[in-house]
Amino acid sequence: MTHYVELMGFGPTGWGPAMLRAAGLTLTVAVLGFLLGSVIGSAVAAAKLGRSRLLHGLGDGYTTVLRGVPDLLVIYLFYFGGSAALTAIGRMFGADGFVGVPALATGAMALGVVSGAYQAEVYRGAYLALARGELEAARAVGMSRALMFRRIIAPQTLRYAVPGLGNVWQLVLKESALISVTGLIELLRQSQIGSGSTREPFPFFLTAGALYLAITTVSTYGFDRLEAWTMRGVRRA
Amino acid sequence: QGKTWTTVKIATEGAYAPWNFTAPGGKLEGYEIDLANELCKRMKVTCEIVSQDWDGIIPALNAGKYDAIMAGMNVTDKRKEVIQFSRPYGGEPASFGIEKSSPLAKLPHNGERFDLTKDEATAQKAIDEIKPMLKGKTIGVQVSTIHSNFLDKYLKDTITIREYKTTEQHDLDLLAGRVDGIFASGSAIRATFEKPDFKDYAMTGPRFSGGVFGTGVAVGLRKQDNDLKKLFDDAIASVVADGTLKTLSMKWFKSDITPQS
Amino acid sequence: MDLSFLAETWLALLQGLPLTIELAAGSVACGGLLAASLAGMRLSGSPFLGWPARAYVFVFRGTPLLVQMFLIYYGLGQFRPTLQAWGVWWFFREPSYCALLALSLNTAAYASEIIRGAILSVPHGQVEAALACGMGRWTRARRIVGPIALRQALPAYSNEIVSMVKATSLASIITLVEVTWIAQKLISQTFRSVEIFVAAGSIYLLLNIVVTRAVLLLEYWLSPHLRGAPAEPARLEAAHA
Amino acid sequence: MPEHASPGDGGRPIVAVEGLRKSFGTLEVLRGVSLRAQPGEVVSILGSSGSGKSTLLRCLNLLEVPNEGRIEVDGEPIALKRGRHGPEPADRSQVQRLRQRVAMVFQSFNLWSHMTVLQNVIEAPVHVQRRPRAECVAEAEALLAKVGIADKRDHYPAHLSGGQQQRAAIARALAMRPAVMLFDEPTSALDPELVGEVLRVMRGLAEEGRTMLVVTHEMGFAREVSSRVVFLHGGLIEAEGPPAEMFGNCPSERFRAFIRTVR
Amino acid sequence: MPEHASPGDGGRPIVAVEGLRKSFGTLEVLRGVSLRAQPGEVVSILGSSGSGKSTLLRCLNLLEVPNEGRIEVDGEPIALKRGRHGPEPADRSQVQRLRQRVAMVFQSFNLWSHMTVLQNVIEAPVHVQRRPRAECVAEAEALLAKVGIADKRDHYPAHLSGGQQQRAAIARALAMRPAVMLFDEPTSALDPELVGEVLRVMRGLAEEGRTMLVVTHEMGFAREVSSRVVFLHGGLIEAEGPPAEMFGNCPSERFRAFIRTVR
Ligand SMILES: Nc1ncnc2c1ncn2[C@@H]1O[C@H](COP(=O)(O)OP(=O)(O)OP(=O)(O)O)[C@@H](O)[C@H]1O
Ligand SMILES: Nc1ncnc2c1ncn2[C@@H]1O[C@H](COP(=O)(O)OP(=O)(O)OP(=O)(O)O)[C@@H](O)[C@H]1O
Ligand SMILES: [Mg+2]
Ligand SMILES: [Mg+2]
Repeated sequence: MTHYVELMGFGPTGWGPAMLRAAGLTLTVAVLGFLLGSVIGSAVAAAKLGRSRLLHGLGDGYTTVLRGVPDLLVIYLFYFGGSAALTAIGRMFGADGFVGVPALATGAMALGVVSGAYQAEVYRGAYLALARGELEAARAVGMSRALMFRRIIAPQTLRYAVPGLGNVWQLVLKESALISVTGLIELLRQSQIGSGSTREPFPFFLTAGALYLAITTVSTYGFDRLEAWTMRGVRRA
Repeated sequence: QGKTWTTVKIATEGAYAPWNFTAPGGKLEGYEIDLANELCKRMKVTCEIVSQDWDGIIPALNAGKYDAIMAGMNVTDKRKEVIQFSRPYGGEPASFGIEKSSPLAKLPHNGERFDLTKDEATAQKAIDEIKPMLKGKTIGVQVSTIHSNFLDKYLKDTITIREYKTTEQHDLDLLAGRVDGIFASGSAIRATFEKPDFKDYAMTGPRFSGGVFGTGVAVGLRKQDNDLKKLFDDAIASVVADGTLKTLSMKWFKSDITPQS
Repeated sequence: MDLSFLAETWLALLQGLPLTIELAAGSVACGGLLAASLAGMRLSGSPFLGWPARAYVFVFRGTPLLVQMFLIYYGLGQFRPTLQAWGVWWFFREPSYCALLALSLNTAAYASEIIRGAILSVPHGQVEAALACGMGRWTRARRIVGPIALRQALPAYSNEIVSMVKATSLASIITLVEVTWIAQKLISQTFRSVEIFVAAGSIYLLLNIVVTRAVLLLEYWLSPHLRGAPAEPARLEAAHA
Repeated sequence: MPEHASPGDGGRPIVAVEGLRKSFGTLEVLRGVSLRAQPGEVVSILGSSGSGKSTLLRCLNLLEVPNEGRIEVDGEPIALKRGRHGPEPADRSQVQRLRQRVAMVFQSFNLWSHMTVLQNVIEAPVHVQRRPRAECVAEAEALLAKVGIADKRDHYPAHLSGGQQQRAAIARALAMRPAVMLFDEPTSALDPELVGEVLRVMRGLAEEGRTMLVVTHEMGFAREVSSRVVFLHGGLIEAEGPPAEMFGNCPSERFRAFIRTVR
Repeated sequence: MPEHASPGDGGRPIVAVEGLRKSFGTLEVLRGVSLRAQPGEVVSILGSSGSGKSTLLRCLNLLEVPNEGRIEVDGEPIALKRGRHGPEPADRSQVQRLRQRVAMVFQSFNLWSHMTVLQNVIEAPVHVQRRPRAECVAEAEALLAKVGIADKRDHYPAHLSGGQQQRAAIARALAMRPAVMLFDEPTSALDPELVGEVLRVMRGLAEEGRTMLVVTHEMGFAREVSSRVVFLHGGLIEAEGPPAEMFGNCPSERFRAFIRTVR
């Protein structure tokens, strides 16, 4: 036990600061990725629900492919693909050598694109649960699409989407571990470094687990509050 | 091409004590870090050492993210197809790690070294002698390493090979009793068995080097950077010659792991 | 890109497919059952059932599957004498059982949230109508709440199945030879990570296309009441007339 | 007026309610309602909007659990116990048994959206009462024909007009062959012709000896079909009696005002 | 009878419908309905359940797009175009503009479940018509008081009784100050007292010059409040005329049968 405290402490030989920093990075990337994903997700869900066959096909392809391939592949594509493109552009302007994409941006983008696909399905499912009559009422008072989306569809869709969104958030939080290939030292990579450097895997994985749980505690509380708020006025069995 | 090297970016894994690892503050340390700094001094270049996940360490070298790899990487024929290596700066015979109370603890030729390049016949004889005891046992080894290549080549029909992603993992399964022994480099086994949990375990049996184990650990370089290879080769030759390398080895491994030949 | 190499890789990777499918199907099935009970516990209104379910979801959704798998396999492995005393070591000895356990426990946490959300979206009046005709809990779940909730849960559930298919790749850390394990081994032998990744990715993609199409089909089949057209017989009669 | 001897005290009442109280938060909706119905009786429950008529019906089959009071169906008192959030049924299977004999038509119909009309109607007979399916289908078709929506049997509720939904809901309740029927404004969405039709069906049921409690705004129904009229006001039964008496010279000023508007 | 000169041909009609057809799948619900209403007119639409009354109202504000026919509001014809799934509005913003002047009370109320009663009522005035919030709230409160649910302003729809929901829906429609109001059985869930109350409100609106199309089963309303009665049958307008004429000696045998049941 004392050994653990020393190992994970904040003294000169303690890994505490490094682990906390890594947790902060994980959180940052995950939040950015999730937010980007909600923008993409609602757009894709709208496309899949709309009447345009073209948009429907595109949306369907998007969700199928991006949910279908391993996320690491998407991140590789963004990272190596992105830097290959940037390097090529750099060459055109006379620069020499490797031009890296900012790792944080790559990670957030990759997570956003992937979680967008997941969120799209969550939103689509929730939208289908809305009471049709209430949408008609909105149409009947002359609401434009945008207004109807903002005032009626979004709040009610959110109501049924919250549990699914909670899942996607947890998924993003943990997929953020994959961005270590871009060189970012997030929580899981930090634990791997730590356990390889000290040859003591358990303290590191336990600490990483605890830090993930700490983030989850806060976000679960947030999602619970959001759910309570969106469920206002709903009678339950 | 006449590129003159003034700075060299070197990648390491930073998670393979004591070769290379990370201190709690994030500083890279270890045998290879000290060595890299020493080599760069002798090559008269400025050095930058970065850490990189082991997966993708070679593609990123070829993509130009850095110029050299010093990450406890053994020279193998497969790797030579995509990159080239400097002359080796380390390497230690491989051996078994076994529970002291296990019947395998009495493997013959304990502690003897066999070089598969120099004297394959003797080595083969030693292998044949340990086979009866190993028959039907499960041995853990890190996947895609020279050690797994060795088991594949010489003991495939005798033992069940279980391949792990990292050495810590087979260490843990050794403790859990899911494997009867592990096969790894002496330095890795020693580093693990220093831990109190492993007080009932010991490095046992014959030790092997050469042959499938290749020539040892070396600097990985892009194929076209011949000038850089020459710089590294000369620098390594000089640290070997004046004993610096041995000093570093004793500091980090408490034994001599410098190339034997 | 070298096509013959790609084809060769593909065939090599296919050897891992049965295990990948077994793990995914097994964990989705076991996890689904567990998830339904967890969702039921949370919605039961009883704190003695609700809080354990909450805690379960919290822990299993809140920590990475990698860590869970690691702890179940390597972590519990450190308690071998105890497990042997309890007579469960035969289970924890096997990496494939451990992987199935970890995957099932994990997916159950996620799926229970999806199911809970879906049950909450069932219009209250329809539940009352079921109550009013004397349906018991089980009949209600099977005949009314289940079908309506299932229909509503499907899109989000397809997320879960798809990510389970991909999550089986983590079983490679506990020595299981599935598609990703083979891919990683091939990469470290050939260093042709792009081709191998593409090949492995395409296998997962194909598998997931099958999964998502199947779910879509089920969704379509379950939602005649959401489609516009009224029943067919009228048209048939018209055709005969 | 209320709370004492209701007419027909002779036999054993099939439904008996004593001192029923129910509040939502601080709003006291029912403040001590007592009511009994003999087999074969048709009781009309009148009252202004928000007076608690639906709440009363919903308490009778325990969709709302009363805060206080005693409910007896066919001589069997429903056991309530003190739960965490107030009173709750002590024996869930008793309640389920009870509900199979007390059918309800909801004010908002509450048809099951994922089932066709026919499936809605046979659902409870087949899956709750476990009667043979073929028999149930035949009976359901007869019922649907009776309420005039035989042609809609394979439609989903979302594709029905308001009146058609209401009729499907009535058929669904009838299909259970209940001893007691609770109707919450069963003709609100029907045109006059259909109202007549449905009332005829209900009269037939009453003659078969079924008991009916009907919340209604149709004074015609209250006057002509029901054997007793109950007027809910301020959470209490303000007046009750046979329709002739009630519509003749009811002593309650409030009730006279209530019906004055309808000629 | 139908399809030619409707009464009040004098001025420009505020609503004019010509040859409206609508089918669902193979079911032809409207088979060529023509109808006009002058400003200030109150048109009662009668018809048996399933005769297409709701469908007709829903076509008027394009909630259902007719398969054929021409709809004009205040002299402005609504442009329809041929879409992939049949006709669709050519100009969505025109339809939105139109709908702000044509309010609707739904048969099933369709209150927004995530908003309180007050929020339901001010939603369209504030966010669609962009009137100042304070003004809208004051007006909404007055309207809620008028329909008698001022005390429920902060309740969510799920916690209201049927009649209270219906009144909230009426207040929501009135709050838009529309030129034309479409009521789909606006008093179905109300007790006789409230029916009288709501009819009085509606009469007031008519006197202010608003046009109303009311689907109703209340013959009293049709007779006393409306200026014209339209009888839908078999997808066509079977009979129409001022109430006195219609309820006096309507030539349509079908209509006489329809109203016979009501006394
Ligand atoms: N979305 C739909 N899909 C298919 N059929 C429909 C749909 N909506 C209505 N119908 C059918 O169209 C017919 C007319 O419906 P409508 O709702 O207009 O009747 P209504 O005159 O309003 O009847 P009620 O008085 O019962 O409300 C009905 O037979 C109904 O089943
Ligand atoms: N779930 C609820 N939560 C809070 N208040 C409720 C709830 N249900 C009903 N109420 C209130 O209780 C009162 C009685 O409601 P109830 O539905 O019994 O009226 P009702 O007599 O059926 O009226 P109507 O004729 O309008 O249907 C109303 O004022 C209503 O607002
Ligand atoms: Mg009611
Ligand atoms: Mg209608």
